[in-house]
Amino acid sequence: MSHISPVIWQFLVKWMTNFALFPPEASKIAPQMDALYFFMVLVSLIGLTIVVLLVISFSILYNRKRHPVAVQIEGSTLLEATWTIIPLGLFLVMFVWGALIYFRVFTPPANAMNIYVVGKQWMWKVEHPGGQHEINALHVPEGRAVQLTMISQDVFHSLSIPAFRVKREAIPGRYTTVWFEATTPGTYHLFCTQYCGTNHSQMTGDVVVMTQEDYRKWLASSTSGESLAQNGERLFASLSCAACHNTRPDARGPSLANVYGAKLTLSSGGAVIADEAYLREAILNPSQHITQGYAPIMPTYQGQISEEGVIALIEYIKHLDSDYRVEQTLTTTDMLPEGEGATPAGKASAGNAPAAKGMVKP
Amino acid sequence: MQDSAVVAQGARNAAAMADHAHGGHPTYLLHHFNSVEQQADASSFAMWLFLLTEVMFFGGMFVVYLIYRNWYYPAFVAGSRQLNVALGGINSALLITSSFTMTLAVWNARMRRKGGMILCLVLTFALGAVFLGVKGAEYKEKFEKHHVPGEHYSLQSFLNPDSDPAAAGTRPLPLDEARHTELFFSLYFAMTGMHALHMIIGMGLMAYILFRARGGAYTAGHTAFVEYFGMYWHFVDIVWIFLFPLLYLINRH
Amino acid sequence: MSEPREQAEHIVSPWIYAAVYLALLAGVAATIAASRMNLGILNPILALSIAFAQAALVTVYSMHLKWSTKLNKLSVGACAFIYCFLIAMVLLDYTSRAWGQW
Amino acid sequence: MSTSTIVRLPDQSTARIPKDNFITRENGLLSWLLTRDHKRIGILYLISITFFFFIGGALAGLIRLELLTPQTDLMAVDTYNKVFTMHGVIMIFFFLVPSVPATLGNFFLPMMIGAKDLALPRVNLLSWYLYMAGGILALYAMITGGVDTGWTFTTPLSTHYVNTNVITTGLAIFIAGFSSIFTGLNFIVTIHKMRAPGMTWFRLPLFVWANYAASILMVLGTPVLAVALVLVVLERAFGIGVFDPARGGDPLLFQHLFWFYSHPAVYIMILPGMGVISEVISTFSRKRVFGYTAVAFSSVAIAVFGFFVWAHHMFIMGVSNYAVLVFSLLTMLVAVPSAIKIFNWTFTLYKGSITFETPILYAFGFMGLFTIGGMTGVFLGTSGTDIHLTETYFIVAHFHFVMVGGMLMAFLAGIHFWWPKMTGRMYPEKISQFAAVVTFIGFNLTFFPQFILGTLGMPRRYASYPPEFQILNVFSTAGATILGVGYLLPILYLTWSLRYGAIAGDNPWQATGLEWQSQSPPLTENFTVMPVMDHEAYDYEWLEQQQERENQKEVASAG
Repeated sequence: MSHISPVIWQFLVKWMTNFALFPPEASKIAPQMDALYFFMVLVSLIGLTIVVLLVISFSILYNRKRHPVAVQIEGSTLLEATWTIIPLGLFLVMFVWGALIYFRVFTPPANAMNIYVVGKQWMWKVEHPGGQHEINALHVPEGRAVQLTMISQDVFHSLSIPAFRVKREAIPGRYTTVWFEATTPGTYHLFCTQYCGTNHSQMTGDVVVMTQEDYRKWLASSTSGESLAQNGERLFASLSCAACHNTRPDARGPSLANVYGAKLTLSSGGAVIADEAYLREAILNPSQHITQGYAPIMPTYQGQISEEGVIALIEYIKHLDSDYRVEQTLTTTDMLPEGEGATPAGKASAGNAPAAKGMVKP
Repeated sequence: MQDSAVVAQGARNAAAMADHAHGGHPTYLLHHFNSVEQQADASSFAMWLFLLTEVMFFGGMFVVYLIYRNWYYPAFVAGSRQLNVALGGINSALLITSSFTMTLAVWNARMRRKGGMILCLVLTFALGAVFLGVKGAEYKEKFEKHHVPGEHYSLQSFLNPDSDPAAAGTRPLPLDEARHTELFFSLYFAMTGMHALHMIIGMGLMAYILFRARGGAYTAGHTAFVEYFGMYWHFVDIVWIFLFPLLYLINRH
Repeated sequence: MSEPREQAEHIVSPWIYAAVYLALLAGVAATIAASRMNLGILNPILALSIAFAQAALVTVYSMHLKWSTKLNKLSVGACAFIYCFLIAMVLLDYTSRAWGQW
Repeated sequence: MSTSTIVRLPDQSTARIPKDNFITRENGLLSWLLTRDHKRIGILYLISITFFFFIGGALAGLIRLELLTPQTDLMAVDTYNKVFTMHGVIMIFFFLVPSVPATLGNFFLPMMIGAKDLALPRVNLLSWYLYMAGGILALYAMITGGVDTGWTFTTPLSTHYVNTNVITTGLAIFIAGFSSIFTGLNFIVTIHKMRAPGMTWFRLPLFVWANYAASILMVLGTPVLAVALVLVVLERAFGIGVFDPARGGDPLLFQHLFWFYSHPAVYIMILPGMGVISEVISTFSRKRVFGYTAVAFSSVAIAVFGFFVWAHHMFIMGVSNYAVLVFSLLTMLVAVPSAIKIFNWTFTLYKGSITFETPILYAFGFMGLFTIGGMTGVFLGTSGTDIHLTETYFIVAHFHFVMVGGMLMAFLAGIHFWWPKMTGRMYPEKISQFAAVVTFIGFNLTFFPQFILGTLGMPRRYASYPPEFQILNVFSTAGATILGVGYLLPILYLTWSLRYGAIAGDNPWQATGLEWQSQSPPLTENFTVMPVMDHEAYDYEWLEQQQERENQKEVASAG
């Protein structure tokens, strides 16, 4: 070994650093998924061993030298039934087990904190409710359920965090969600795993898991000064949404106070829960989502608001928990000429704006 | 090396093969078939299978149609209203009639009536041509009204129905719904376009059949090719039978 | 040379074709008439039923499926089955996407 | 009797290749280009498929070279994307789908059922021309700028976000699809209508059953791919917006249609390979396939269930969770027939009389690798683990285990098995056994590390990757080099054997199939006398009796 070339040695050292055969388990779901994974590895190994051992031992026992005349056997219903039913049973176990995990990964708990992710060629844009923006990075606290609400503004992307064992496509035109609860502080890979064009392989980033305290510090230090909801409020004002969506008795649109999470009856007769997906649709394709009792007069905002804008609006609507807030926006809109309203509007509502810790909807 | 048992038991067939070699079978029997029945069964089965692939081909588009029609029903209604039921109905009648004349062409071929067969085929061809002409006129109208999906697609007829006689009196669509009419027309052009392409291919084949039929090619007992072409033509008819109500007649009351 | 058996069986009276033809034309008329009535959800169902009936007539009589081999009939059935499955499975996705909140 | 080989060759000093055979019957290029003989078309396919295989293989080599280092240093990212796209397109549509059916199937399926040709010889020739037209168009697309959508043509990427030759490639696949449809259609009709007297369904060789099942998939699946591609092409060419989310279209709908074909396509690729394995294992263990009926029906079961599992490619793409449940369950069901096959093959060896010529070495390779490939498929069909493993190198490794480890091994097994019948000459045994072992080692070294890479989370279709994945990628590239040697060797020695190989005689393997009861290479009309099937498939006792009778006749005539 002493004669090993320094160049090769250098490579070996480089390769062996961080070399792993199995990814770290850094989320609550990871050990659960790995249990199933190793169960399946075990079953596969047993199956493979059986096949290989049988092939080898038959090859030895029944090769032509030792066993010159083959014994013709038609088959054996019992044996065949065995190797039909046992694999089927095992596969069904895997199916049920897998389905349980699948539903767990894609059913966020009610108290999860929400972070928005917008995928575009070729970067991940992360929007925290507190107004923190990140590109190709995602900071999350440990020990808190985090829900990612994702959308793509161009092609299919797929957000993958191998250490958390979660992955979900960000698709154009529709929100998808995934959630996780990080358990170990550290920095992990973030990949786009759905081929999305030229720089697909550069659409990577880091997921930084921090202790709750560090996370709070990080939030405070990287805020842009304006929360997502405040941003949305400004948009709400500049798009004159409040001209219809207000609390006046003659309002042409329904009041949006407390609308998030409420069950709405639509003019088409159907009922719907006003979640993020519904709110997005109602902004971009309003006439198909008219609340009962209102005329279909809302114009579409498709092409006028970016995906981030829609997210800000939704975040704003989510925080409208009283008519007072709507009024507040209304007043600011009335008070200020359009365009100039940015900073003062922000200030005006700063007092009402939810603090970072109030992000979770009770 | 042919083993003896096979030789012994194949004697019957060997005789059949010798028979074949001596021209004991009709000339249209291809060398690798043993009998006319086998050839007829095999080729008709093949034709059916081919038509089933066509079913799956158009079937794919019908799946797309089904989904979007349910998603964007108002847009599909408005889009459908832009289509001319009269022209569509006439086209249905034309195609059904051509299908009828096609069956008669096959019947004439089987009865070995060359004149009748050619007449029926010419009629079929003419009806097909008129169908395509009507279709062309409809396409032209869509083109002029900028209802062809793409950059120049115009929403005027849906946003201001009164500006367009075809839509006059209907409720104007909000912008977001009006935009989805483009999907309707995308499907309209994709489906009718693929249908028209099949008709054009069919008419090319028909021209070939007519060319050969003058020499009596199909009226001497071997009608298979005309029959299979007839099946293809009927299939094209069936596609239209579905396209007509699905595209032209959405919510017409 | 005797007339081959298969083909002899196939010759169908033109009157059957004529009857099918008239039935098909009536079908077109019925489809248009049905579309003029307001039947709600029944409108597309009725239109499709007429279309299926027409298609069945064409397949069975004009395309001679009725006089065709069992194998051909079976193949048509198999294709219809697979196609129905395609529709059913795609619809399964689309109709159940909104169930619950994901 | 107790020799280690079953090969029984005629006396080389006197043996001659029969003067009249399908190769010598007619001469000249035109006699090949206008041939309707299924055997000649099979040879045409074999040559063209080998050509496309090596193009696809060269592209694979480029991919592996690029991935040797974590940075993008061999080629630009753009080029890399084009290379892996063309690798996928060429390997799937121009090699794997037609590989066994169009070459070995074309050549041997009619002979196995005792027919003189496929039912539609002209359509068969047409399908070769369509294949070539599609292939040349795909090459043209590759040379004039390539295409970088990935072989899956995911919308809206393929419709609105790339500027490469999507239309040309789409049309190339469309045309090649027709070739596939016609081959499948021809096989189905032939198997139904052209069987020799006595050749009942349960006397068919399992190769025929497997091809029958694959043909059903080709005939009913391919048109749906065709329509999906047509809609993509129309969307690009004329701006119709069926799958455009900006206009309200649903890009997932494209994937439904695409995978409705492209998942069954996996079975189109693997089923004929399984057929080859059945033939090979039976022949070299001198035993009827264990549980013939189960193996036959498992092929059909795979074909039928194969249609109903396509959405397992879309588990994380926002399909309904309930649909995921159903598709995951059906995926589990489709895994069972494959397991049945593996175990039935294994037990075919039981109390057999096994010899170890090249074809069965490849077949053993197939069994091992397909077991791994199939089991990892269950990992991906299980909705929970699919979340972590999909879209990573795990899936790349999985389908290469099935496609390359399974299908290509089966293809090579079949080529070696039937080579004496096709050419009348034996391939050199020792070097081909060596090549089989090299292929097996090279394959495992190439693709096994990719399972680990995938588990670690390395995404597929990445031109660059985090440095800690390098060591496994280096293994993989090294393995690919060995694998490349393993594939080049057969080309060399098989070409060599065309001239210098030992004269094979009619039935060097003492196999029972009808194709072996004719001369090698066969006559244009396959059989001098129409065969009558008076025994079950894989009836080795019948074969022995035949041979004894032959010997007695020879002795009698000599005396």
